[in-house]
Order: sequence, then structure tokens, then C-alpha cells
Amino acid sequence: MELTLDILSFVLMTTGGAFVLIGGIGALRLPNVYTRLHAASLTDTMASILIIAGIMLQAGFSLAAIKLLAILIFLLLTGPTASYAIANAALLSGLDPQCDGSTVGAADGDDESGEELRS
Amino acid sequence: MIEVVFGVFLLTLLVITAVAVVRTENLFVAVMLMSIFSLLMAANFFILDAADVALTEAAIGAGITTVIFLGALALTAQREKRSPNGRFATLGVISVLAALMIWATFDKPRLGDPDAPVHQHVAPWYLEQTPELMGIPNVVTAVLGSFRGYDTLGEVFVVFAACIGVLFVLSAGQGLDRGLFAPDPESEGLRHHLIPKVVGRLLVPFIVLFGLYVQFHGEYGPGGGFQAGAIIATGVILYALLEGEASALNALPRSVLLGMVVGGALLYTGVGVAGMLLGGNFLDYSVLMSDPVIGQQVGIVLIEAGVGITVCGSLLSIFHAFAAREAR
Amino acid sequence: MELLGYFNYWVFAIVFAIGLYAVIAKLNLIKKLLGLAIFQSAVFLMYITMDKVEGGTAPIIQKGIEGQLYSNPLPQVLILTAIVVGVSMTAMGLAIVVRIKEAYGTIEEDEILDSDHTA
Amino acid sequence: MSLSAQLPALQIVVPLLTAPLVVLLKPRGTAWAATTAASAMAFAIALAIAAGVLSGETYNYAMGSWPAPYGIALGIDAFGSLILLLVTGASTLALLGCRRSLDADIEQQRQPLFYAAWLLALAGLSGIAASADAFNIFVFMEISSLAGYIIVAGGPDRRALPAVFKYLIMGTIGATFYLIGVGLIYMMTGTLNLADMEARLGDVTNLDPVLVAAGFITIGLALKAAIFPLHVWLPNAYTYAPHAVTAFLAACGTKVALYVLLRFDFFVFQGNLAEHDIQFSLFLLPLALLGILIASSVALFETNLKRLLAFSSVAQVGYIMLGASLVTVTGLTAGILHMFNHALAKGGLFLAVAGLALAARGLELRQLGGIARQMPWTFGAFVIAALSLIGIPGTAGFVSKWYLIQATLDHGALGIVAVLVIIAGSLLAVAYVWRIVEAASFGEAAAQPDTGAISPSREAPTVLLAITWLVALLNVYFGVRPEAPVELSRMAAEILLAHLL
Repeated sequence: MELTLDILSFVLMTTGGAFVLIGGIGALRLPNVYTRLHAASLTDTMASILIIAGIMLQAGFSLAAIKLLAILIFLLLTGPTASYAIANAALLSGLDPQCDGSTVGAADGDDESGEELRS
Repeated sequence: MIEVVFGVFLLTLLVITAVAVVRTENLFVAVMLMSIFSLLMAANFFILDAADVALTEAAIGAGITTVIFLGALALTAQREKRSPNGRFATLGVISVLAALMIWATFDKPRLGDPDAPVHQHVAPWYLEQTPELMGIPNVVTAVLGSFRGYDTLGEVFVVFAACIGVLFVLSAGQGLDRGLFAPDPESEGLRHHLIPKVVGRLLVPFIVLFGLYVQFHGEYGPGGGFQAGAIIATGVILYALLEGEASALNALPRSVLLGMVVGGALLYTGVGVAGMLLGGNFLDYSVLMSDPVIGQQVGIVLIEAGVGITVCGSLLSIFHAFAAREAR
Repeated sequence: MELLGYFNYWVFAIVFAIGLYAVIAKLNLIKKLLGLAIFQSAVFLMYITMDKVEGGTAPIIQKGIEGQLYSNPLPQVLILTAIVVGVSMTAMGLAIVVRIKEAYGTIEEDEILDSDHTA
Repeated sequence: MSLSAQLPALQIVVPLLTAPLVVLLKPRGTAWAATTAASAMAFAIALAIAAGVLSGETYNYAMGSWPAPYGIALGIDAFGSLILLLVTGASTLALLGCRRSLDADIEQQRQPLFYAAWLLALAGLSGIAASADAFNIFVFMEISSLAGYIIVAGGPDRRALPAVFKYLIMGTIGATFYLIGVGLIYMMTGTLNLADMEARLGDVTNLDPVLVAAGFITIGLALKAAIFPLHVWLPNAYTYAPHAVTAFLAACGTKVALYVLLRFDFFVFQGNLAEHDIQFSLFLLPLALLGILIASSVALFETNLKRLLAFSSVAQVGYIMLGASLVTVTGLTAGILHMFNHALAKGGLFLAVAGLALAARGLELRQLGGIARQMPWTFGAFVIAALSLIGIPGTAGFVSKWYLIQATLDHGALGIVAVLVIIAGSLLAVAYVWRIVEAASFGEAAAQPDTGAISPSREAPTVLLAITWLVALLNVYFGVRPEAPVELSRMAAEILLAHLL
């Protein structure tokens, strides 16, 4: 039982770590603010869920686990809000969400969200 | 071992961030990097077993300082003009200074050395005597509130001075009642943005609640007046950002804030004077109650409240002084 | 390993030097204040480094645990004070910078000096 | 606890407790009245302490009743009580005299904030003088500097702002250097109490960090004390501050930093670092001599009255350091006595300047033409204080310079050079004072067509005039009967040197 929990928690934390890494690479490599934000918000959500879940398994049923849960809820609330605020600020300061053709996929997704924000 | 490696990693990041703050010409970026710098510093403090300091640095260094810097940036300039090159003389002198300091480190006690002089004298006494004399677990709070309460009193007055200083300097030429004191009624904050509004409204009460927890749990865990004051101030600042300056000032008018600053400082000094009147020395809490241990606890709770009130009031007054001023 | 025990002090010296350089060499007043904040933070690091004891924990005394080592509370108290002093100085400095901007229209030191000399 | 045992704490608590209350006093004049009352009370306490010290008492006080190395101790000896007298006296006289002048400089609504800051500066400076704890000195240094920035920023000229900014940057660097030095010593000894530090430093084997600490503390405090060449913040800060603030800070601001420097050095380092006295002299003596010569020469060519006097202050700090760097009883006595006498002279001069400024168009020397004829009484007091600054026999300035020359003559060839520098400095002082007198008495009765009708006599307000004359006459009084300050200075010097054995 101990062992299974340990393995499970390590798997969760490692995957979470991988998401942080991917998010970091994305934030460095993607072409503009909106796409980078998209990558960075990955760390806010997926990574933090996985890592905190992993630590909660380590903590077991204790006060620490409840505190971790509170932290997780807090992060899940604030992270996306912060991303929204940054994207909105970028839009207001006149950064065009349109991209040139070389990065079609990322640009398309962001274009839509940009339209939503405007309306 | 793993702690040391992690520490080295964080410290290296710290140096890189510091260099980036100095090198970037965009002041906005520099301020945000400074916030990251403070956060890294707080993480370092935590690794070094200084939970109270880490909490303070995160709340004040990374939080409030950044807000004040941003408030000032909005009134001044976003970019730095290119500094002239050829500052090699300065660089040289400072490098020599740094080398000298690194040289001096080799005779210092190593990190974590239990035989270091700092762990032999004074500090063990605090650790031994605090449970007996005060009956509270957090030794940092005991030292802060009672053993070195006079320093903390001084610190409260530093914050007080900063508050009246900012109000004094920024009220020049405008008069206290006009200009500085009248926020732009048009400023509506983020009221029309649904997501921040909903999330923010949800969070503000919890932030204030957490601040109160930190305030009153300071005897048992990390925390105390400074941290609590800063956290509650952040909550109110968030409210001001969401609902606009005007409604934040309606909720907590400037006169109330000034009253908090004055009242907290007076409460602290008053507790000290009470000790004097009851036959002890200044800031001697043992005489406040018949049982000296209870007296110490009451004294610490009171002065921590004074600290929290003053810090919260000062930081908010400073924030409003910057935020309500119009760029000219 | 022995040398890594001094790493914190080296970082202190380096960050200290970086901050001091910014204060002296930069002409922008806000940059000077940022340098000052870095410079002060370096000192905090030095003090907190002192308080660490190997195998110790934060100085919050847990009942019933004998022989627990605690880190030194005194430097922590001093630095709590110093952090608040730091933010007070920063706030005061920024207030003056705002007024300088209003009076001179610039926050670059050389331009301020020029405008006083020509006036 | 008797009242007299509580005096050291009351010295600081009275202004500290009044400061928040003053913020709330909106009606016209009440803030000033409360501030003056608190300041006068502090002065009375300082007088009581000085009287006690002269009769052989020393004041020790344990904050919170915690014993010394664990809690914070206050300790006031002869040196401390002299500084307390200077601080509280300067503050009280400047407040009493300069109400009109301050009303002219600072708008009514901002006055409560200004006076609260003034009280904090007073409390901070007294707190430094009374404290016996290295870190506590830092905290109160920050209170006094922060409050100092505020009151200097009250100056009406826009050039006050860059001056304050520079003052803030330099002051913070100085304080942080001091903090680093204290940290290094704490690291090697584990204590913050000055006396305890001294005792425990003797057991420290690796002295390199202590050496670095000595360097940092000396440089940091030298910045605060405006020792040449670290004085660059001082001239502009003094020039553009409100006149009352200049009178207050010029009389005691830098002296307090000097006091900490001397105390730290003699209490903590001199007895424990081999040959520290020689290094101390080697480092400070040339700077002191250069400071006297260069700052006086700059003053000679300065055209703004307040700037001129500010540079003269830098030179006077040189005299004080010269006395201290000799590391003898007579030298230190002379240095400490000069702190007191210079405070009297400079305080008097700046009070007179405050009076002159109410009538003159500006403080450039050419704008002062004929002012001596318009305000003969104010200018008379100015001249007496200036004579004391130069060191004319019969004034206080002469006494300390006489002691200084005696002390330097004990040092052979080097002493001759130092005496020559002192004489040269005094001659330069004669020259720059003469420039002021010349401009004021014989200068073109500055044509003032813009103001039109000028009454032939426009003296400063009576209260200010009375205070200025009081200080001017004190200069004469302590020149003729210097026993009390000399005695205090000698006691202070002996206390400092007792740690050398």
C-alpha cells in the first residue's frame, strides 16, 4: 500500500514536472504574447494540479493535505484569472493577436479568443 | 544535501534576476523582475529556516513594493534613457569591493555550522527562556514583541514616518483636500471585466480572513503584525483595482486610514507607557497582569495588533497617495 | 562541499555589488531605487544565512520533541525590521521621484542637473 | 521606579508619543505649539540628565526590564548627554524662533505632517544618542533619516527635491553599510550589545571579518556624518531645506553620526584590533586635513549664503575628526568640545539666516546687498556667531580651536603641519565670513524696484531675533566660561579612551 501510493505520487509529480518544462519551453519558443501565455498557463493549471495531488498523496489524511487542497483551489482560481488579465492588458495596449502565416495553428486559436475578448 | 543543491540553484537564479533588473531598459519589466527577485529571496529564506521572514518578504517585498513601484511608474516614465557607457571605473571599484567581501568570507563560519558564535550566545537563551517566560511557541514573535520590542516600536515609527512622508511630499502644491484626496470618479477599475470581477470578489474576503489568521496566529506559527498588515492591505488594494479607487476610498476613507496609522502607533507606545505607569520599565509587559507570563502574552497580542493596524493603514495610505494622483 | 557552505556569502557579495553598481552608475532615478532595493536585499540574505543550523527547523518550539535543533531567531527578527525599513525608504524615494518628474519633466539625473544649470 | 530612573526612556518616548498626536492637530498653530512643547520637555529631560552626569551618575536603562545582552539597553554617559543636549536644544530653539519662517515655507494643511516628521527626527536622533545596542542604533538612525528627508523636502524651491533624493540614496547606502558591519560583528560574536561586543571580540581568533566590519561601519557612518570626501549630499540638502530645518540639522544632524562612529570605534574596535588606533589615524587624519582645506576653499568661492555655510560645516566636521584622529585625551576633548561649539555657532548663523531670508529677496550674496543696514540687529547676531565660527578669542569657537592646537602640538612634526592647516582653515573662514559681511554692509543696497517701498528697518520677528541673540550670546558666554562643556567633553574623552587599555 505504501509503495503503491509512493509510486502513484511520484508519477503524478513527474508528469506535473514535465508540464512545467513544456510550459517553459513554450513560453520561450512561441512567437507572440498570446501564444506564450497559452503555454505558460499550462503550468498554472495542469502542472499545479498534478504536483499538488502528488504531494497530497505523500501527506496522507492530515491537516497538511487540507492546506494543500486550499492552495490548489486558490491557484486554480487565480491562475486563469491572471492569464485573462494579462491577455486583456496586451490587447488593450494594442498588440495584434494576428500572426503571420508561419505559426498558423497557435495563431488561429488565439485569434478566436481575441475576438471573444473584444465583444 | 538536496537542500544545499536547491539553495544553490535558487541563489544562482537570484543573481541572474538581479543582473536582468539592472540591465533592462524597460522600467516596467525591471519592476516585475524585481518582484520575482523578492519571491526568489523569500524562497531562499524559507530554505534557510526563516519562515517568518519569508512570509514578510513575500508579502511586502514581492507584493506591496511592486504595487508602489507600479504606481510611481504610471506617474513618471516607462522607459529608461540609455545610460552613457564608460562606467568602467565604477564597475572596477565595485568588483574590488565584492572581491574583498568574498575574501572575508573564508574566515566566517560555514553555512549551518552549529558551532558558529551566533548559535552560542544570546540565541540559546531566547530558545530556552521563551517557553518559560512567555509560554508561546514562536520564538521569533517573542523576541520581536518583547525581548527586542523597542526595536519593533522603532520600526512601527519608521512605517509611520514613511506614511506621513509620502503624504507630505505628494500633497505639495495640491493641498491635502484637493488633488491628492480626490480620486478620479471615472476610474472604474476592472468592473466591466467579468472574470476578474467574479474571482476577485470571491477572493477579497478570504485574503482578509487569511490576514487576520496570520495576525492572531503569530504566537503559534509564522506570522504577526507586519505580515498581517501587509496581507490585509493587499486584499484592499485588490478591491481597489477591481472596483476603482473611489469605491475603495468609500469603504475605507483616507481619514480612517490615517486614524489607523496614528492609532496603531499610539496603541504600541501606550502599552509601553502602561508598563511604566504600573511600576515596570518602558515596554515591560510583565506588570500588566498579576501573572507575568499572562502579562507578556497580553502585551504581545496588543503590540502585534498595534503593528498590524499601523502597517495596514500606512501601506494603504501610500498606495492611495500614488494611485489617486494624476499624471502631469 | 566545504566550499558550498560559503556559497550564500558569495551570492551576498555579488548581489550587493550589482545593486550598488545600479545605484551609482544608473542615471534613471527609479533604476537607482531598484538598485537600492537589491542592495538591501543582499544584506537580508547575509543575516538570514547566519541563522541556519544544520538539521534545524524554524524556531517555533514544538512541545514533546526533545533535542530538536532550532535556527537562530535573532537575525530573523532583525531582518523583519530591516525589510519594513526597506519598503519605507522605497516608498519615500518614489514619492520624491514623482514630484521630481512633475517639477522637471524628467527622471534622468543628468537632465535634471542640466535644467537647473540653464535655469 | 523613580522618575529619575525613567529619564532615559522618557527622553525618547515624549517626542515619539507626541508625533502621532500632532498629525491630528488641524487648527492653525496647534501642531507647532504641541511640537514645541514636546521638544522643550525633551530639552528639560536632557538638562536633567546632563546635570546628573556632571554629578557623576551614569544612566542605564533596560527596555522591557530584560537584562542587557538579551534585551535592548539604553546607556547615557557624558558623551551621550552632551549630544542629547545639542539635539534637543537645537530643535527647541529652532522651533521657537522659526514659526513665522516655517509658516512662510509650508502650507497650513501640510503643517501637521511636517511637525510630526520633525518630532520623529528629534526622537530618532535622541534615540541614537541614548542607545547602547548596535542594531537599535540602526533602527533609530532610519527613523531620524526618514524624518530628516521629509523635513528637508519641505523646502519651497524645486531644487530641494533632487537634493533630498541624493540625501536619501547616500543616507540609505550609509545605513546599509553600517548594517553590514554590524552583521559581520554579530556573526563573529553573537551579540548586539556594544559592551558585550567589546568583551566577546577579545575571544575571536579570525579577525578578518571584523576588519571588514570596521571598514564598512566607518565608511557607512562617515557617509552619514558627511566626512570629506563623502559629503556630497550635504551642501544641497542644507541649502534648499526650510531655514528652520537647516538650523536644526546643521546643529546636530551630522554630529550624531560622528558620535556613533566614535563610540563604535573606541568601544568595540580600538581595544580589540591590533594597531587599530594607527590605522584609524592614518585613514582619518589626512581626510580631516584635506576636508578643512578644500571645503573652506570651496566656501570661499560660493555665492549662495546657505551653501557657503554648508561647506563651512563640512570643514568643521574636519576639525572634529582631526581632534578624534589624534587618539589622545586632549585631542578627543577638543573634538567633542568642537561638536558643541560648532553647533552653537552654526545654529546661531542659520537662525540669523532664517531672519535675513524673511526680508531679503534671495540668499545669493549679491541679493543681500545692504541687508546689514536694513536689519542691523539680526546681522549683528550673525556676525557674533560668525566670529565664533572663525574662532576669535572670547567666543566659544576659540576655546575648542585652542584645545585642538594644544592637542596637535603634542605630535611633533605632524602636529606642526596640522596646526598650520588649522590656522589656514581659520584664515579661510575669516575670508569667507568677510565676503558675507562685505556684501551685506557695503554692497549696493540691492536695487529692489520690484518690491517698491522698503522700510529702512525691517528686522526679523521679535521672537526669532531674541532666540538668535540668545544663541549668539551663548557663543560668547561659553567662550568666556567654558567650564561645563569642557568638563563634559573631558569626561566623554576619558570614557572613550578607557576602552583602549
